[in-house]
Amino acid sequence: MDSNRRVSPIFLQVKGMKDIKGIFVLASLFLLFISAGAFSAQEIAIKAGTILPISDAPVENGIILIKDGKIAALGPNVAIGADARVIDAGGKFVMPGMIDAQSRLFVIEGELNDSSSIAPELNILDGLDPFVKEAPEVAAQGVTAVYISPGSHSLIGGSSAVLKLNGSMDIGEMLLKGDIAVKAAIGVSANNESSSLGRLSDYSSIRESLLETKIYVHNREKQAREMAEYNKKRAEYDKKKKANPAEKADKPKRPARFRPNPTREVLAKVLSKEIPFQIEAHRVTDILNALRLADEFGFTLILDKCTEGYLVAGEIARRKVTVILGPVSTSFIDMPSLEYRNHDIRNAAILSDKGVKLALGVSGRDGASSKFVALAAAMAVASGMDRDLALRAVTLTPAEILGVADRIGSLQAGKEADIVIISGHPLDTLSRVEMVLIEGKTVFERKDQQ
Amino acid sequence: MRNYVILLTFLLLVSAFVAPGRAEVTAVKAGKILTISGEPITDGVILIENGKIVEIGTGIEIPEDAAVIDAGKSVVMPGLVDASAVQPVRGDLNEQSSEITPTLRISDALDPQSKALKRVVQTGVTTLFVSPGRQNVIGGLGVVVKPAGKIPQQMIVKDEAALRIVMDLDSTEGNRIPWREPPINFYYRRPGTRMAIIWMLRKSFFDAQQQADTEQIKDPNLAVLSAALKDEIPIHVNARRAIVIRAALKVADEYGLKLILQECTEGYKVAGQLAERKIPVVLGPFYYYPGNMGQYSEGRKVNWNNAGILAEAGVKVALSSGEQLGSIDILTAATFAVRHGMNPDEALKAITITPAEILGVSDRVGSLEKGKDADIIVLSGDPLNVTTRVERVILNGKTVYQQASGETL
Amino acid sequence: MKSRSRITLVSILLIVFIAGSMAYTAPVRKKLAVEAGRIITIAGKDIKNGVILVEDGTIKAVGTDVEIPWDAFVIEAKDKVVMPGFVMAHTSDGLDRANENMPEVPFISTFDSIDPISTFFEDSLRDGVVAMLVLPGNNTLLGGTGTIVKPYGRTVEAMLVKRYAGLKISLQPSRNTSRMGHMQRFRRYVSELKDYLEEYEQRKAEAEEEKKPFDEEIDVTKQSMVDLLNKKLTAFIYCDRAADVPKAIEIQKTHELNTVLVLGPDCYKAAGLIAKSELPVILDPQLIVWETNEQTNEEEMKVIPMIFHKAGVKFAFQTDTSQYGRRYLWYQAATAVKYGMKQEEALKSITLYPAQFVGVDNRLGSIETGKEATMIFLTGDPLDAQSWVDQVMIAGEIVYERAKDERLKKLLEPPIKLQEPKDTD
Amino acid sequence: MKKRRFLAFLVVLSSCFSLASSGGEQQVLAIRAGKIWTVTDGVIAGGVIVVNNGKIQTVSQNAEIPEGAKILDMPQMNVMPGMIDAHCHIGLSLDIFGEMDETVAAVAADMQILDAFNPQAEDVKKALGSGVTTIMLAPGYKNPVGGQPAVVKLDTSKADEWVLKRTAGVEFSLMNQALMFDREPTSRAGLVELLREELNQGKAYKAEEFNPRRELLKRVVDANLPAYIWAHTVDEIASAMAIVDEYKLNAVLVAAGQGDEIADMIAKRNLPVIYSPLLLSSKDKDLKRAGRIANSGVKLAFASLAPKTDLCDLRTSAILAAKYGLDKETALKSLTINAAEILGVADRLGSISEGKDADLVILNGEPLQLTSSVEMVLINGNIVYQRQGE
Repeated sequence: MDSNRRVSPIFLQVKGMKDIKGIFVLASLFLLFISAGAFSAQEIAIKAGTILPISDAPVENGIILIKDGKIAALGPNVAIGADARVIDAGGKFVMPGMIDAQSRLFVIEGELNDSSSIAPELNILDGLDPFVKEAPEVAAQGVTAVYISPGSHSLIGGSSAVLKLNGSMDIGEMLLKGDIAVKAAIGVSANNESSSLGRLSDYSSIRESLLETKIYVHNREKQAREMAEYNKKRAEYDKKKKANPAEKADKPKRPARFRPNPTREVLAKVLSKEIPFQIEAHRVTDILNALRLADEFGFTLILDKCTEGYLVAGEIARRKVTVILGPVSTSFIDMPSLEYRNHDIRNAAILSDKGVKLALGVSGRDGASSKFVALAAAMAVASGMDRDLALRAVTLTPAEILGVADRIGSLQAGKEADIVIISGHPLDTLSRVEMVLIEGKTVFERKDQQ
Repeated sequence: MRNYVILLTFLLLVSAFVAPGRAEVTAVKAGKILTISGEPITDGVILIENGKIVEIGTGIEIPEDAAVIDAGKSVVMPGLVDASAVQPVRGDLNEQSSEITPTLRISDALDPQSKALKRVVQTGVTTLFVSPGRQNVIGGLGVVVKPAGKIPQQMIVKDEAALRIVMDLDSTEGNRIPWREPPINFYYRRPGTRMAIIWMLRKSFFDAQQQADTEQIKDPNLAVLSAALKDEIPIHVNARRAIVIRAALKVADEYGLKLILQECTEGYKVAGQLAERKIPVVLGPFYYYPGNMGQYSEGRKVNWNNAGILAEAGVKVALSSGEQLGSIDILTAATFAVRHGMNPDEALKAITITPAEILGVSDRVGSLEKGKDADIIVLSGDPLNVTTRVERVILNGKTVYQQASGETL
Repeated sequence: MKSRSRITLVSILLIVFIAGSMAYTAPVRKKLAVEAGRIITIAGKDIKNGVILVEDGTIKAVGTDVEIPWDAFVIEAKDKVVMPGFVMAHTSDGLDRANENMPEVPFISTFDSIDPISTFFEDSLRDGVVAMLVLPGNNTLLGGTGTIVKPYGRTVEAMLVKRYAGLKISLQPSRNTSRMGHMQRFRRYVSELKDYLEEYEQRKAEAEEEKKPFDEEIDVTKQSMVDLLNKKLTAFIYCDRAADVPKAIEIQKTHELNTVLVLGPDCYKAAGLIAKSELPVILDPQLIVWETNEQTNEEEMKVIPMIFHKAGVKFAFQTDTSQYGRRYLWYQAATAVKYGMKQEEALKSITLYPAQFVGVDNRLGSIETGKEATMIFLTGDPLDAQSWVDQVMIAGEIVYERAKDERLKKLLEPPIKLQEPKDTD
Repeated sequence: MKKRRFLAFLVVLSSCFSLASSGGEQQVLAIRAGKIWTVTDGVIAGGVIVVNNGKIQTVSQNAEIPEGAKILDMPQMNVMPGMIDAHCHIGLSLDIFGEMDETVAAVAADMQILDAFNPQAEDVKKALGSGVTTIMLAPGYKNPVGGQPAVVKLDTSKADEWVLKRTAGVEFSLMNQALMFDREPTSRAGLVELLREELNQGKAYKAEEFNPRRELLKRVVDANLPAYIWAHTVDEIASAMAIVDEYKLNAVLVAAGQGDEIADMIAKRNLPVIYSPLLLSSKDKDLKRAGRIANSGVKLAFASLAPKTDLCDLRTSAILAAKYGLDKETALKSLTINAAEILGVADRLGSISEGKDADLVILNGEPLQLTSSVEMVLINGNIVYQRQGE
């Protein structure tokens, strides 16, 4: 497993290298080799006791066939190629890799936000450190993807991304999808002091910048029209000139050049529903404000944290707004904290009972706590959430909310082979993760210490 | 490879801790052995039993059950002694609530897990003198430790090894004179000038003397001080500038104290006096222009050959890291002392036996002799060469660090 | 303060003195012949008992079988080691202040701030450095352009080797901003610059079209960045931690800049990436970092030059004054050798490589026919702590002699024996 | 599963009515449950617990149910002894920046935490729902000598008898958090020195001179009052052990995060450890520590330090510890009997066995299954919490 961790980065470095010391290549290739199954080219077949595809009903004694990193087939009787590498997980559970929808992995301490309060043009990918050590530990708990969004100290913090924990040390290699959503926060106070006035100003300044964006878009289109106009005229003019240079024709005036504004460009995408707007809101007032904004501007809203959501579950459900809920328990954050004053462990249960589509995140103190995803789901179940929904809330639902469900989140033919093999049911905290594959590559394999 | 190395070192470290009682014999063979106390030995052998040196010399037959460490052509010398080492302590190094805290034992605060210790041992240091910080006039009692052990009790070589006194202006750091405001916290009642520093010093020793004349002492602080007056506890005085050194000598005369001077940036100016009074010095880190060096800005008049000049004049000189943990180890410090004119043998003594003598632990460490602790370092070559590296560190007969090939990657 | 002024005073006197003494001891001669015990050419093999023939400050011939013209002035160095002087590829010393407060000031130049009588230059000369690229510090996004000087001369003009060399970019976010914002700031600046150029070209085109004279110059505040984009300047990109390296490489790729990476101590983690990018590197003065091993909880020594050496990266060393070893380039090289680097390679990374990185390798960095006669005379092996720089020759002119170094005497010899005041009380 | 819970709910409801009608006092109650986790002698499948007058009369596979006994029949359910939180700060009605330490003076030995406790506080009611029936109410770690912790039951309805121990010991802290920049002590060495001074004074205390604080410390030095010592890192624990050795204290280590590094020495001095919540740390290395400590023979109990972590997560700590190497039985004990023994209330609490208080927790799954939720809590045989079905 160690070799595994170290290998993939070396491998990635070697790939592109022109002039490289032969030994270096050999060594790393050798390491690669011993970390078996690192070649996605080979066909892999997993024989499982129970397959939890999440998308459909569980399959007993099924087989999952993996071809070049994708799931080729899944079911009780699948033909296995002769040369296929067979992983026997008889009696074990097999499920899709889990997703932490509120991760702080790779985040550089104190750099989740910039000093400016409205900064949608920022990109979380610029603020990450791929060289942190925690990632393998998290992957070893069956978490194969993390969703990282900017912090809550700016009103509009920037755009977020989903990374895969494939052991690489190159953000580019890890990136599953960038620009997932634009992160905003209402009524979250940096230093635990909060006033209704503060909330009001938060709300109104976000609203203001959205309005300005509308104006900006309008101007941009106007200018585009003028430019088209000008080009047409100019073409005619040139034609005339060519026809007979002598003729007197007044040259059309070039309209003022339009300076694109990155800040507005991003928000424009939000208004045109290209990118969802992820608003972190804890208290009822803030949640309602967020909903009101969504009503007014019609962007796709993702409610983040949603601590007091259970008090307005109906409102949220009625609008079909998706929720990334967390932390499930206040133990994950430093209490006592003002936003979490009315935190209730039954939040997830109540919301999901009301039919709200929600994903569970850990939102722990540090990067490593992303490993507690399954734990969070179990806690939700203990407080009354439906088992299947809870499991879905850490796999398929986040994938759907974040718009990556076509690639990850469930075990279906055609999806990427991010697969976890567990000794028992994933919601049983005492069951151990045996093996984790990402796109068919083994990123973790348990060696028994006992 | 690396994992393997890690594993190796780990095992070695484990082995360093388990079962110190059993009498297994270890033999160290080396091309050259610098005993420091005597002449260098070529192709010699050191026999170790129960963490002590039982035999050293040439032509010693090695018992067949002995574990043999063959250093090949490498150079072997005693583990280095840092007489003013970085403190393996978390948090404040001084008890700020008072400027006179003689009873403060830094040994109470030692952190066996300290990264500093684990690093410093890899630079060949096997004995450290750890003392309270610089921010009290009388800081408290220092301790001599070895960088091995799971709890402080296992590390300590000699507790209450010296009383720390700071006459440099560091002991006024962070102090404020209450000005148009009520003195709300205790940073208001500490000295702000060197006058005050020296006055406090005088006063506390005076009180101690008074007490000592009378019956047995109640106040534990005064107890420590009067012990110092009776030379039961040596006194380390921080003094950089010549004027401060002279002031220290004055106070010493008044109370008949035996001093050990620390840092002594301008010691070369008073070399004669120091030699005359047989006052040993522990030189601090060496800077080009302390003028730019923040808290070391005292004693701007540096002389790169400070150590050499003092040694020349007959002063007992020890070279130390000055309570710092840099990439510069004291072996390199000695190398540069030689570059600037110190005699090579003196320089080697100044990081081994001399500090051991100053700290009063020369019966156990500081040189390779029969009966002394088996603190041995194996070097890739001449110790006074900057391209020489520490290959292996043996502490109490156990290898605690080994520089394996390819470890650097 | 007081001391500094005193130091400066001394150094003025000193420089005047040296210069004065030069004036009659070693006038710039047309023909010189250096008879050296050992010549470390860097370019090729070392030469025992060789001769270096110098004419008009350039090397005419190097070798054992060079016959000395009758009219050449012979410098006896049979007991010395002669090698090309050291080159500092990156330093911010010798300036009054290294950083401007504004984040984007590519238009300022260290040329206006270099202080010829700063002791830094005097020390550098004493330590065998013959040229250094002085760049702004690491705390400014677009810090300004650099200047290559030799540490000898009474005015900046006299010291000058190359005036407009290198532009400093720092990826270390300034206080209370984040890396996200920092990168965004950079991108925005460049995109605005490109807009500006586009419009500029447009105006130019229109002017030509209408046969009007077009005399608009490019905005001076943008000039240096423009030069950077058309490869007239080299970008010295500072990476504070490993996470910045990928971004530096991204910048280099997207804008196709001539780039030298200036690394912080943490960047060794990205050695692989850097090797892949094949960019030249200037290492942090701190060559050894400690890392706690997660499994064993032990401290592991990471020797940065070895890591890069093994990854196949070409690098140069730099110095700082925080610790007394580190401030010598030769000591930095020695540290690398200490942990297993070949001496030849180590010496290259304080002579030839830095010269290449800053673009003066046509003149400096090795002892070859045709190069400038800039060399140092050592009393022993360059990586031996006990050997000193005895003489420094810059362009055929002896500019430093240890025997005449008053400051060094002051620093090494005991004070004049005056009667130590005896306490009288 | 939903159905099962609903059924249980009905049963519970009916039974409560009956209980309520007869006031619950002087009442024999019989609980027939699927699994009874007695902790001290194994698991009884399909057994019966007979509770008489708040005490457990019999517990066995087939005890005959006395006449007129009210019967709680829940074949699906698991019964375990009420859990004991060995260190928490609930009921102190902390505001956002609330402190549980009186940090003006370094030594606050004579302060009794119980004086600050509000039995009607919201979080006390909440706590019951998590299956915790007894807590040690403790001051924090910001004072070298912190005050007197208390052991209380959470059934605070009746004014008397819920306080088991008003002065359960004295809290000491050797953590760096006990250092302050403008209050003595500011340094670790000073901290240890200060404790020595205090204990010496205690030692020297004579009965005739009246001084409650020093009298208290005397009791500590005489080892008839336990000392609860906060120590997290190795050096802190080391100084704690030094003090314990020096004064032969009857001590308990609180937090002891890095205790595993020197677990053997802790075991040698048989110091029990009240371990801090596992959810406070997220690195595998740290999560393994609790298991290592227990496996080297140290008696372990868990604390929630609520409101630092949610009281519900007392069980989570045990389960996580089990996941990372603590064996299941010990994990369960650490929630119940071990804690009771450490707090010195094992004669009444900590297991389901004859004669002990009928403090019972009824779950819809196994105790070490995080997904199983608390359906009902009894204290002294009275139902003090039951879960609402939906």
